[in-house]
Amino acid sequence: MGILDIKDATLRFGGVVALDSVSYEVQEGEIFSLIGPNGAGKTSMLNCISGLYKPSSGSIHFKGEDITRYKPHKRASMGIARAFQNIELFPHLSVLDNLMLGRHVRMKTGLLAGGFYWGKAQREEIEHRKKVEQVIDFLEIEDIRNTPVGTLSYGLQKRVETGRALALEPDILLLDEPMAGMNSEEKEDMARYIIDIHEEMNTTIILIEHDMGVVMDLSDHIAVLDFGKLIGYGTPDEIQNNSRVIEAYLGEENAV
Amino acid sequence: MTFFLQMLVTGIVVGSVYALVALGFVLIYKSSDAINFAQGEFLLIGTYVCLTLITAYNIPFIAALLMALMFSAVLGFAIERIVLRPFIGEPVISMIMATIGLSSVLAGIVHIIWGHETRVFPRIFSEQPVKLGEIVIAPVYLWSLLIVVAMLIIFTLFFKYSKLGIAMRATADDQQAAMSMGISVKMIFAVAWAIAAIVSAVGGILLGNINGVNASLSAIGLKVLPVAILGGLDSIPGAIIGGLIIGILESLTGGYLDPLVGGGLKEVMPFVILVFILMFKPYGLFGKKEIERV
Amino acid sequence: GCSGGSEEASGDKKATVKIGGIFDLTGGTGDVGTPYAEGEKAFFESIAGEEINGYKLELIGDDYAYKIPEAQKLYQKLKSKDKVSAILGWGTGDTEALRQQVAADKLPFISASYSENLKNIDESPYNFLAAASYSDQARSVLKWIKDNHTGGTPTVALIYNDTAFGKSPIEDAKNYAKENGIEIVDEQIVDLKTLDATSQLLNMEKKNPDYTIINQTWGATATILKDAKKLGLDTQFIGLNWAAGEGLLPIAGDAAEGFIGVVTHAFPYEDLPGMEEIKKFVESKGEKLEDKNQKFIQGWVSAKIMVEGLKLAEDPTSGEGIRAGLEKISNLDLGGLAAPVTFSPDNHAGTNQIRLAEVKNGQFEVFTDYIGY
Amino acid sequence: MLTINNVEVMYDKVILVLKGMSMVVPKGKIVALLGSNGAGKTTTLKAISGLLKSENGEVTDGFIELYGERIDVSDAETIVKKGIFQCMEGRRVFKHLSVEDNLIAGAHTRKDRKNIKSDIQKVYHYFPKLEMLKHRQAGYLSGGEQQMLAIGRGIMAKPKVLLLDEPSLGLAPLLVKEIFGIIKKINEEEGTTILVVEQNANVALSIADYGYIMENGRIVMDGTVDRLLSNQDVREFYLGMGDKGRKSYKDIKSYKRRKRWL
Amino acid sequence: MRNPFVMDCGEFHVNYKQDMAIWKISRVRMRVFILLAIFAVFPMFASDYIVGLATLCGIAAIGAIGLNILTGFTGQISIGVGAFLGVGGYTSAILTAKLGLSFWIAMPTAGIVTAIVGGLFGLPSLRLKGLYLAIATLAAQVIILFVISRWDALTGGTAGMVLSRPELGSFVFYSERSYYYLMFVVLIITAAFTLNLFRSRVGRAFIAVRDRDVAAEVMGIDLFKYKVLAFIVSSFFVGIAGALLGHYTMVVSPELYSITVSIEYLAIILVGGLGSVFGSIYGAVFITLLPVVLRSGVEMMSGIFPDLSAVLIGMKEVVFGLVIILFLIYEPQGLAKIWKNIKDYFKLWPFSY
Ligand SMILES: Nc1ncnc2c1ncn2[C@@H]1O[C@H](COP(=O)(O)OP(=O)(O)OP(=O)(O)O)[C@@H](O)[C@H]1O
Ligand SMILES: Nc1ncnc2c1ncn2[C@@H]1O[C@H](COP(=O)(O)OP(=O)(O)OP(=O)(O)O)[C@@H](O)[C@H]1O
Ligand SMILES: [Mg+2]
Ligand SMILES: [Mg+2]
Repeated sequence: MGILDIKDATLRFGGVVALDSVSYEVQEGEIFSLIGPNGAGKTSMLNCISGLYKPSSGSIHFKGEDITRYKPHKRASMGIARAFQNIELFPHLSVLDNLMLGRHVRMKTGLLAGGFYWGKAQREEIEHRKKVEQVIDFLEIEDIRNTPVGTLSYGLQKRVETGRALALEPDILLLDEPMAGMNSEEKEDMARYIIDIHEEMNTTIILIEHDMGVVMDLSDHIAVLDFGKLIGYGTPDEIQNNSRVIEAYLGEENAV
Repeated sequence: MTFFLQMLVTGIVVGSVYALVALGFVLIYKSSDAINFAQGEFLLIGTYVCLTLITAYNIPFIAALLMALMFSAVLGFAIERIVLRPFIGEPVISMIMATIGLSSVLAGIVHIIWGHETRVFPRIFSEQPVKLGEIVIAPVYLWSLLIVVAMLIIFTLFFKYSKLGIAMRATADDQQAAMSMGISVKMIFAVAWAIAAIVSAVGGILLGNINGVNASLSAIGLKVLPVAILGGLDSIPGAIIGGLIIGILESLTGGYLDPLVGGGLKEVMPFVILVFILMFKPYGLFGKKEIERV
Repeated sequence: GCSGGSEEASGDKKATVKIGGIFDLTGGTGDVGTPYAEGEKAFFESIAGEEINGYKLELIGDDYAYKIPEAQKLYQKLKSKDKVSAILGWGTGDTEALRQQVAADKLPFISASYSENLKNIDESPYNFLAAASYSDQARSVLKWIKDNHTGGTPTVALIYNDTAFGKSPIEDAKNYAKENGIEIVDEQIVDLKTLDATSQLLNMEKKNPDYTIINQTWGATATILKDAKKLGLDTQFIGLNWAAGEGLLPIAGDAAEGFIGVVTHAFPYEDLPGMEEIKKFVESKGEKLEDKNQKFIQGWVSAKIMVEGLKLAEDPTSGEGIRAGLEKISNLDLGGLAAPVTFSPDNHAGTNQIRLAEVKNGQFEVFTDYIGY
Repeated sequence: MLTINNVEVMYDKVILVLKGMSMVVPKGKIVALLGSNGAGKTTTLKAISGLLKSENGEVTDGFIELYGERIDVSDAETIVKKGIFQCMEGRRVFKHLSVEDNLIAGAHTRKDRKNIKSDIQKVYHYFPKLEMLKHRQAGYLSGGEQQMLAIGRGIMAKPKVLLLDEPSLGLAPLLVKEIFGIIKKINEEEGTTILVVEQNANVALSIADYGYIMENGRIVMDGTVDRLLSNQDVREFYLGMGDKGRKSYKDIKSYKRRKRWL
Repeated sequence: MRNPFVMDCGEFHVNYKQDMAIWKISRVRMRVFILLAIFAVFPMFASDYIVGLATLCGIAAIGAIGLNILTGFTGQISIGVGAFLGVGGYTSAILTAKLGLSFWIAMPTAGIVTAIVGGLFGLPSLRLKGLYLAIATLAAQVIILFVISRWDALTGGTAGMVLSRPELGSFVFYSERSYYYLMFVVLIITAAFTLNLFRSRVGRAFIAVRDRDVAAEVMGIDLFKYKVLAFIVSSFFVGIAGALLGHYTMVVSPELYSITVSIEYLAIILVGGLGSVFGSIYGAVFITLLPVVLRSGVEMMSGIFPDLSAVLIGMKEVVFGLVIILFLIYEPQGLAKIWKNIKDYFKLWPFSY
């Protein structure tokens, strides 16, 4: 059994069927990609995993536990982290504070301890600050550490957002188009980070991306959605040769 | 039964006055996502102008009414130009606060010009109550019901189909994006405030006929806020149905519950029910949901 | 030269006693607060040239917009900065809020609130009531009802608002009624800013009271009278002093006909000996007495009573002195402007006397002499 | 026709972002503007369309001209009326309006109101998906669907100059090609001048006539598409091609050649 | 030795503790201490009147910090502060006057009771947001006042209750000066607590909830818990302010806690700066003193133009409103931002660009 197990997930909004009885498993430690045309239900899938949407039917198991009805914050504390397609940072906070927030579930200081800021609370802050600085180094965003993220350019915000998810030290990392709005050099950087995270921390990664080069190169497995239905699942090679996938999504020439 | 019907009808007609005032809130919210705390003062100024035209210049009511409405429109425009323009693109909360400041400025001006004694409209609506079977209604309330229904139709059509109406909704949604469509946010604000001022003046003039005019009339502004919220801050039908509901609730509470607890619940009950309803409909009865898509 | 000048100046200051004023000009009760404050100011202006008990008097007052925190700040200022020796106040809420401080700071305080609470000398040793308390007004009205009612036990309903002011006389009125064989059949609460009192009136109608006593201000009173007329209610409305007054008439229109009001102070159009000095002063300012109203007279009289206390004081510069002076006032004749006033060390309620007036042809006509209970 | 001359832009009166930016967009052509994250591309577009002011930014030096007329002093709505329309970064659809009302709002400044109906049909023809969604509130659309709508609004405006900020963002590969096809078509059929900011340099250069590359607030390279395509740096950093064609992302070294313009 | 002619050209922090301190530079720390010292000794030299005003400012500042925690930092607008002040004031009044407890027990208890009541009225934040939530707090205002004025047996109804000044041993905080110091200590604790709170985990979570609640939830922040917690913490301080105010004015009555008070507190934090502890203090001083200053202005003017006094009183309102509007136009982020700009200017001066 995989670390994440989706069974018959169906999601409806009024008449719209965003997910139509989708089932698949994600294995621990793999890079798993979700692809499909616009409006296929990829983001909705991530929303179901991170708890923002509740599937109308079907179930989601994480590390063997049924999390279908859990609230998002509960899932985060179990080790599911997420970066969003449309940037969802805290615009008035600095990069540093955004990342510190990523560590929320790993910290303990409560209201009173925080307010009086006595020994333990202070030590905890410092200890986690160190962790966050590592992420900052890793993503090479040292120079914008204290800038409010709201004023950063699109691409930099995307990077900070990935960093925030990383700071949580998750078991499974959900990335929704992390490379949108980047040029190929920046994409290479991002790809390198993703590989590093994956290798160094053995984090399971679910990736949504429209750049087929990235997807095919990085993924261990790929699932393809179209109109909410799973129309393909397999290794990159298998997907590239799947005629349904080619027709619905890749187009002839992207199929190498 | 007659008692119940009388309570119901009283609620409906009083509610229609609330609805009219609440409409002012909705119009401004619809174009700028802000709440106008100066609504009560708008109402007051429009009313005073109309009154002054009638009493000091002996202008017939209808003419005075039209002139007062025109004045209100100009006032709305002027306020946009002088006070609100710098708030375009600023957080909504600053604009809300500015309207609190504005209410103080307008109240001061009213005080300087009209002083503080209660003034009375010359009889415009007949005093003779209208009788529906055993139920009696004061004519001024019937008028307000009529006006409210007319406004409901006009504004619903306006926002749904007219170019300006769509542009107003777009502006409330995202000011910067609206600008990038070539929508003049300034113009939208000016028009919205002018219309809101006009609607308030109509409400004020009706109210002035009920209880006379003095500075404390402006308190109706805050009193009616729950009405706007209940209906959904950006919904025209919401304001009207909200007004009627709160009117009826007040009246029925006054009729049936107050005698049990020794009075006073009439003013509180609408709030209790309001919160209760909001728990099920967090954006009021017809308000637009905040869209959270990630 | 120089030093002499400054000594003179400080000497001058010593010769002035300052009285503080807490007015509502722009707040919720500004419509009646403004003429009341004008009356007080006018009285002080009329004696500006005179020396009272060896001192010049000065009224220093300001608007507090009927906001209690503002009243508190204003009081602090009057006390600490202007160093006033006594205060003319206004509303029930603020007067009660200040009474402890007033007591601690030993500043005599006459306000336009006639709340029964203030009569308690132990709790409010420095508050003085210049007219009948709301409770006394209600008692006097009830007594009048008892004396004039024909046929059976009179039944009475009470209408008031849910504020300190509105509820002030209610308990006392009920007790008095019980003791005197009057039946209180109903009570209704009507908000000060109400637009409609139909529900309360219909409920009241079920009890069919002979009389209805209203403790409200003009706006709410007018609403009640108009709705009652609309519904065809058959009860005699009697309003306490803030419900009665000229301001009610234009708002209530025809509905006011037959309404009876408690009058604590005279109307300017009454021909009374006490009216002369007011007329003289007003005309000296190029204004007309007809343009003034009853609240103006009320303010004037309150100020006059305060000054009377100063006259009788041994030490008119200190609050304690003025209090002692006020307590010497005995049967002060106000020339018919108000009931004669008497204070003593164990009684700070100047009178319990009122008159009643009925609205006839759009004017209040006084139809009783000063009556009490 | 659209000239940007030595423009400096400052945010909040302290943050200098454009440092002497110059470029020319000739009439009826497609110009591509490339550059890395934070280079100032979006800022450049906002400076042209007058949207800077609502973000506390201002043009502090230099000027921007349309047909020889200065526009850097006008406000946003006047600039739109003059015929410059920007499709903003991050879609910025009106969330609470229906798809169709969004399109109508896009046509706000147009005088020929009677053609609006047929233009809406044209947009639906380009993006059949939108027609299926036309009564839906735009806020609920998926990222890519919103992107189509944003571009659709640009079409509705019928501007003389269309500024596109990353039109391919979040679109599926098939659609990216389609969109650029549509851009080309608008350019050819309506004669619309187009300035497109794009990260996907491959497709952008495939339809553009001329390209600019900016770094750190100024232009560091420009030229015809052929010239840019043959430049080794451009090939490596923007087109993702090593000496021997495309390399795999898996093989990227931790230490690699970094670009250093200037 | 350091060369006295070389200025620091930047701030260098060699460890995280330094970098995370509230006032990072020793010079700034010095300045804060000097300011504190000034405020500690100034009552010795000022008149009772001024000290009294300062006390009112300080109490308003405590309440405003409380409100700012809820509205400025957590983004939940409240129009119910007035009533929560009332809950604090009444709790303390009942505990001291009816149960004979000491002020030193009553004041914190007032905070706790208000926190509980605040938490209860914060429950709708589970579903409500923005202005809709604001109306729920307005409902709190109306309902609480209704209960207070109806529960005669406990609260004395509309007549209100009388309180006494606190005592410590045989010392009574009767003088303006002594009460000022009492307020001062509470204010410092409140401010320090809040400053600390917002540089640690819980405070950051509050801000995250304000900025983007969906993202906050996905980062593991329990929205409901933190929203209600914000109501609780905020109401605690408001309750403390209410108790302090009650014992200062020595009276509580429903009329003291009307909706105008709620709006005034909103004005304080908006003028002062949303999400700023110092802003709350500046704002409280500003909004408390503005009417006082305007009043003396009017007094002066009416000495010169006695006939204009009616106009001048109207002018007072006009100016009050205008000042607020101009403030917002000139600096929508409030006094705190203005102060920061001044500091930035001097930090960079003479190289301001
Ligand atoms: N909250 C919602 N309410 C209504 N419809 C929704 C909602 N969320 C998603 N949808 C619809 O569900 C479908 C799938 O959307 P989703 O965002 O999952 O697509 P996607 O695969 O991520 O597309 P893209 O690549 O464009 O981001 C879309 O048609 C969208 O309009
Ligand atoms: N409103 C703002 N306030 C302050 N600084 C800003 C603002 N907007 C942008 N900046 C800064 O200006 C610089 C350029 O931003 P811009 O958005 O123009 O970059 P871009 O080239 O579009 O990048 P991307 O490809 O990531 O979208 C960035 O460093 C950014 O931090
Ligand atoms: Mg998506
Ligand atoms: Mg950009």
